[in-house]
Amino acid sequence: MFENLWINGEEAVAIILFGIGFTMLLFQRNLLKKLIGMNIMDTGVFLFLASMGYIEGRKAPIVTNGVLDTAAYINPVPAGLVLTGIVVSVSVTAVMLSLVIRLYKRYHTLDLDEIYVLSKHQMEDR
Amino acid sequence: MLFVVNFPLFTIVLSLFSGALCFMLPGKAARRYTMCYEAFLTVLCLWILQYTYLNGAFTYVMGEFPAPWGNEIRAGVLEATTALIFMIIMLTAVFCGYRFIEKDLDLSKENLYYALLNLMTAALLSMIWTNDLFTGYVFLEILTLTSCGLLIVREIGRTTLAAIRYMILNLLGSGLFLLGVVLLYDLSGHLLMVPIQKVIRELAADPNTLPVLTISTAILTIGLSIKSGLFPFHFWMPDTYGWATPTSAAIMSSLVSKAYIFLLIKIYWRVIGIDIVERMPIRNILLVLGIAGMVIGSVQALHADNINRMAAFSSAANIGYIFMGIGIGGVAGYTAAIFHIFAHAVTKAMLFLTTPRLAEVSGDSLLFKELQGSGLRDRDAGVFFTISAFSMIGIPIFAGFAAKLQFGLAAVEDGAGWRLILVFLALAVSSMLNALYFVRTIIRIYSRPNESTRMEVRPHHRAGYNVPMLVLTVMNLFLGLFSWVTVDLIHRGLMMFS
Amino acid sequence: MKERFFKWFYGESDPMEHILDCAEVPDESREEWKYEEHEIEREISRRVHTQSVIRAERRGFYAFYLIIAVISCLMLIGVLLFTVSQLPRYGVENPRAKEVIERYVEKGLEETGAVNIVSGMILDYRAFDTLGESHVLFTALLCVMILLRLDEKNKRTRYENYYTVLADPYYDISTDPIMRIAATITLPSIFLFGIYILLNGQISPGGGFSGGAVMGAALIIYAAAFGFTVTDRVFTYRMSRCITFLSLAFYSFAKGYVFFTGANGIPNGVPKGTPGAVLSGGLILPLDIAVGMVVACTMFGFYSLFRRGSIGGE
Amino acid sequence: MLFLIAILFPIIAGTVVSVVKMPDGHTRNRLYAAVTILTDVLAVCALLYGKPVTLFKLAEGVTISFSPDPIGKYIFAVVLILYTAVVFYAFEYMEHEERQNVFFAFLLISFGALMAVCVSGNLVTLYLSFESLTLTTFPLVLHEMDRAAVAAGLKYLFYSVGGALLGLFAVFFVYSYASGDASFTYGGFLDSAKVAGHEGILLAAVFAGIVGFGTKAGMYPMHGWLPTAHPIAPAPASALLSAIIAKAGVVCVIRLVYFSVGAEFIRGTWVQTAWIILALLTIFMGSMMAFREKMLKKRLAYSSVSQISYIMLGLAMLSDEGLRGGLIHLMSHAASKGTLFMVAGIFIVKLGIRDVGLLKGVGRRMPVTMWCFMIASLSLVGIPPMGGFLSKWVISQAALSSGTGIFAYLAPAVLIISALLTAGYLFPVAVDAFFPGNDYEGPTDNCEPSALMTVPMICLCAVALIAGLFGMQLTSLIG
Repeated sequence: MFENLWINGEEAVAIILFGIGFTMLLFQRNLLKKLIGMNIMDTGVFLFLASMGYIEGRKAPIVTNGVLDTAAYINPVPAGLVLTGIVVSVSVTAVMLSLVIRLYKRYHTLDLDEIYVLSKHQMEDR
Repeated sequence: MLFVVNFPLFTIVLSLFSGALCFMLPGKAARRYTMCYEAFLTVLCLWILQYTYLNGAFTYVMGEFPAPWGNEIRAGVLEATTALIFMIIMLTAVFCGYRFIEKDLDLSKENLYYALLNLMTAALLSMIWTNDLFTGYVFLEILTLTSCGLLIVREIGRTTLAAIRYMILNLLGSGLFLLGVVLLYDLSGHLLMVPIQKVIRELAADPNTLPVLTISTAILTIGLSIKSGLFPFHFWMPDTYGWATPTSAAIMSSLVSKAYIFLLIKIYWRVIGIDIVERMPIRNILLVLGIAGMVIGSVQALHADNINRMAAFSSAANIGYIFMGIGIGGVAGYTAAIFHIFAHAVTKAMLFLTTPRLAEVSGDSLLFKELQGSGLRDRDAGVFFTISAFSMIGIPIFAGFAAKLQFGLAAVEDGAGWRLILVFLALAVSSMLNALYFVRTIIRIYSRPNESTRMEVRPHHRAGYNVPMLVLTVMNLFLGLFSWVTVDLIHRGLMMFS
Repeated sequence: MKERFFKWFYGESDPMEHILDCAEVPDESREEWKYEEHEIEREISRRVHTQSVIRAERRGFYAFYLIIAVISCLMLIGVLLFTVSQLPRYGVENPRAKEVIERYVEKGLEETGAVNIVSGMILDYRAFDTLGESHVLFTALLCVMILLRLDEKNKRTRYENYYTVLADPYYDISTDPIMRIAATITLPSIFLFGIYILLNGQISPGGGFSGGAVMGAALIIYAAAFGFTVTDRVFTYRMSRCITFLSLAFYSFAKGYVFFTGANGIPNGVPKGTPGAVLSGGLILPLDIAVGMVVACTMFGFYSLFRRGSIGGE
Repeated sequence: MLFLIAILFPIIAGTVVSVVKMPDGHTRNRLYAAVTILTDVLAVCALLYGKPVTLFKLAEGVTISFSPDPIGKYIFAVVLILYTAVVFYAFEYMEHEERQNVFFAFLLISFGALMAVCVSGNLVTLYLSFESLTLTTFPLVLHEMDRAAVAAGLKYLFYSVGGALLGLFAVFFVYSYASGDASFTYGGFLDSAKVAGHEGILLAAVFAGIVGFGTKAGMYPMHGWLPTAHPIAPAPASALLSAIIAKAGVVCVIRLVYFSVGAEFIRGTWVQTAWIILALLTIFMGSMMAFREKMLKKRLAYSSVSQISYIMLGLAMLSDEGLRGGLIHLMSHAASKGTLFMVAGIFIVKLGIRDVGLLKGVGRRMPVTMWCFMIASLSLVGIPPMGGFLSKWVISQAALSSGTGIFAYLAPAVLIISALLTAGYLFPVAVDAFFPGNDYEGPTDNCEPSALMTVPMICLCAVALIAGLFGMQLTSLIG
């Protein structure tokens, strides 16, 4: 059942990264750690994509001295997807960071549950 | 090829451009522009609907490269109907809610809100039109970010907190969705929907790859159901909808979460293939989770002490309804689910746009005990709230009832068995609970307050509020009374899907 | 139990009663909590109290939570590993993907005029995704501006002014000689490098996003070294707004035009240029430049919003 | 079409009158009276010349249609009499109450809804009008608007909606096995080809329907709302509730059993047995509770629980005889129980008396009222020539000839026992009222209410008498 796991080792590593990030994002109470977890998760997916596109003994998909043969280059599609994915991840990170800044400015802590309890005490928020 | 087929492209590109434009304009101008633009979009969507109804669905190549090389978008009756209803709701939400936006947001930032609104329109539309999984992912991220932006415009701690929890859950969802897309790409080597389905037909045939296929589908499903707030993941809803500014609350609860579900349905029908999905265990799990969501959401709504939180929990319950429809399966089940998407979108937008008015005449408090008699102080809002509440309860002639009828018919069509009993029990229980908490609220807002809590009635400019509300009411009644029209549209659309 | 049953049986009361009780609207009276200058200590003590409350009340919950966490994570990873082991083999070409790749690789050069196949792919074949991608960044910029730009409202909010979290919003290290000299030496080359990446997107690795990121980094270093007061003279809010707007508008309309003509089979008179030269790849170069502009502005905007809550001088 | 007008008129007119500005309450009340009379006129015309009408289709195969058949017309007539009487009675009763306007408006609206229930032509229409009846009578229970009233109202709503949804379950099933357009036909419209193989689940659905619609009729195990809601509601409302609105449940059961699935389908199955058992249980326990209860209105409410189940018992015999007995009892019980609640209301407004014990010597102070009470209780107990006697007689006949084994003999026995109990909890009241004994020195002043209150009661007593004398002829018209 798992016999191919070693052959697909690189993808397996990427998946484990993804799982680690997922868990951090889900279960860390500290906001910054959650954020890091999210980045790890995305990185896992990107690594997965990259290793998916890689083909033994081929070059990056940039036409060099006019060779126009599929057998010469690796699969360009995952590379494109990774590019898009990176941009998305950067934007999301920026937004999350600014949210964290706001919350820290207001509640002076990064512990999500603490913030939650504190936020219940405030008149303005009714 | 008629000129109409270019309209889907225009709706998307123009929305993106208007986003950038509102970034330049000053606040008021941005608002006026957005209103006119949304109205224009509505007309375009109506046109597309009319065309697709007569000539059937069409795919539109983005650029000169056809599938499987270039991007594609696709418009069928179902897409057009959804787009039309979404646009109308967006328009009414902006019309009814902009006073509250002015109140909640600093003048120098008002244009940013409308820029975000336009970007969200683009994202919604492209998620509806898209014929390409990865495009779906990109615009899904835009939708997530924009909804976060719409949520935080009200700069109080609760919304920031709600926003961060919302973002966290949504990022989990997006991550899983991306992973699912990547897995599907690895399996099939394609990103466009139709070619993927071709390959998946072969894959599903041999028993070795079927489990992998199931897992990929499950991952996509989990991702999208987290984002749309299916039962175990519904806890972000009350804070998110409860504290946002009315327009955002209305748009997010009635459009955003529905758009995710629409994408899920589209993936089931056009990527995986509905017959293959029905063979997977996913269907039953969705049914059970949906029913659990219906019941638990309603119970939590019963315990809420704040009208917006109650409405938010009832949205959680209604998401449960929709997933129950998907779980029932078959054409009838999906028809019921999509019909409920429309019915609930119309109703819940109305609900979230009336509650702030009631709060306004009750000292800006949403607590039930402050709302005593607010329906008497602000007659219009009271009446519209009552209408939407009736529709939520599922009282005949309103949309909610027609939706429940559809669920019942779908369940019966699905055939006698445990699913049927379960569905009917769930319908009965959740309808009773709905009736309890909404009727309770209606009694509360119409019973006279004791002298101490009597508030003065503030003047409103009525027409600007009542006309869009009337539009929503008419849509509600149309869905309720002439449901077969909509059902027929949905049916045609689903047939065009496969 | 027994008499409750008989009460129900006789119709005096019934098991549903408690639902009706909670159908009576619950009204919790929440205590108010106003910030006053002299109450900051109280706030701190309250926070300590809160932590103890959380620990006391939720200990069992957290134990449960952690167990569920670990189990679900392990299950997820396990399932995914199983999936991976079933996927096509690593390092071997996936026959199913061949059809698409062939077109990209063999026709890519003549159809897009880009030597860099990836650029050709994301900016010509799958340009719609990239259009969305650039707007994701723009959306993020809008969100961050809504959150962090200082305006009358959130200057007024009582809650955020007691401790200024940023030690000094206008903190300026321009007095630091090492920084300034290093910056003066490196900045031109960084800028140049950024521009190089930007312009060679279609013939070598790179392109709009990476080039823009490098230029944004250069701007950030500039601001860090010489202070915002200097950057505000050259790089104002209005300017960054105009750049962003113009680039995005150009992007949308160029792409919209190409989509429109392509879908309707009208030839779009965009010269492909000679492959390998800088002026090649049709629309790829201008689009790269536009994206680069947006990215540079956005990156710098993030930085200065985080630092001082405003983009450029206002 | 006429039926449609007769149904819509009170709804629209009631809404309009309640919304329009009025100089004072009296003109408004006069208008309400006028609306009621006009509605009667329209309804009578409808009864004479009404034709079936189909409104529109809800979904494919699901239409809204009204098709009056003899049974529908019969119940329709009873509804007319009851409502007219109660509306006029209510004017004086409500004088000192707040929010008369809302009360009368909803009274008229529920009038329309109830008429719709009687003449609806297929199950879905029936269900819809049933639901709307619940929702429009809900404010009547809620009238006082204090905590107890709200709790009772929500309880009523909870039970009724729940029951109606159980009913909806049955409706969907019957629809999925229906043949043709599924409009009511005596003997059922099931498509035997479709049913073949699914009898079990269909029987379960029918049972669910009986229990669900039985909720309105206060049948065990869903009887809980009756004793709570009736005492809370103002007297006219409770008179309507137990006299005629509870009968809506009976109508639904008749339509479901006799006109949709057909009596043959469930004759001799477990459903019939369970139904009979429930009905007998309800009859017995209801009278027991009434016997124990001291508060007059609550005692009457319990008595309604048991009396309405007489009808259920008659229906459960699944024979034409049983149906006929049930219909006669429907009429006589409606009349007599309406009278009794009106009398209780008079005690409350005139004397402020709610408890049975305090009624000593009232007979001298308000003879007419007490005589009405007497006659009505005679009818309830079942003394010839009142309606109650005839109906019980017919029901017992049906039971004996129904061939349901032990129940054929158990049913009459239970009927007799419950009749004795009924006598036990109604006659002492009257006796005390008329013959307080020689050592009675309470007030003896005459505080008879005005004709506006007494005349309706007298009319209803007359109706009860008519039910007794001409019940057979009336029901034989139905055929």
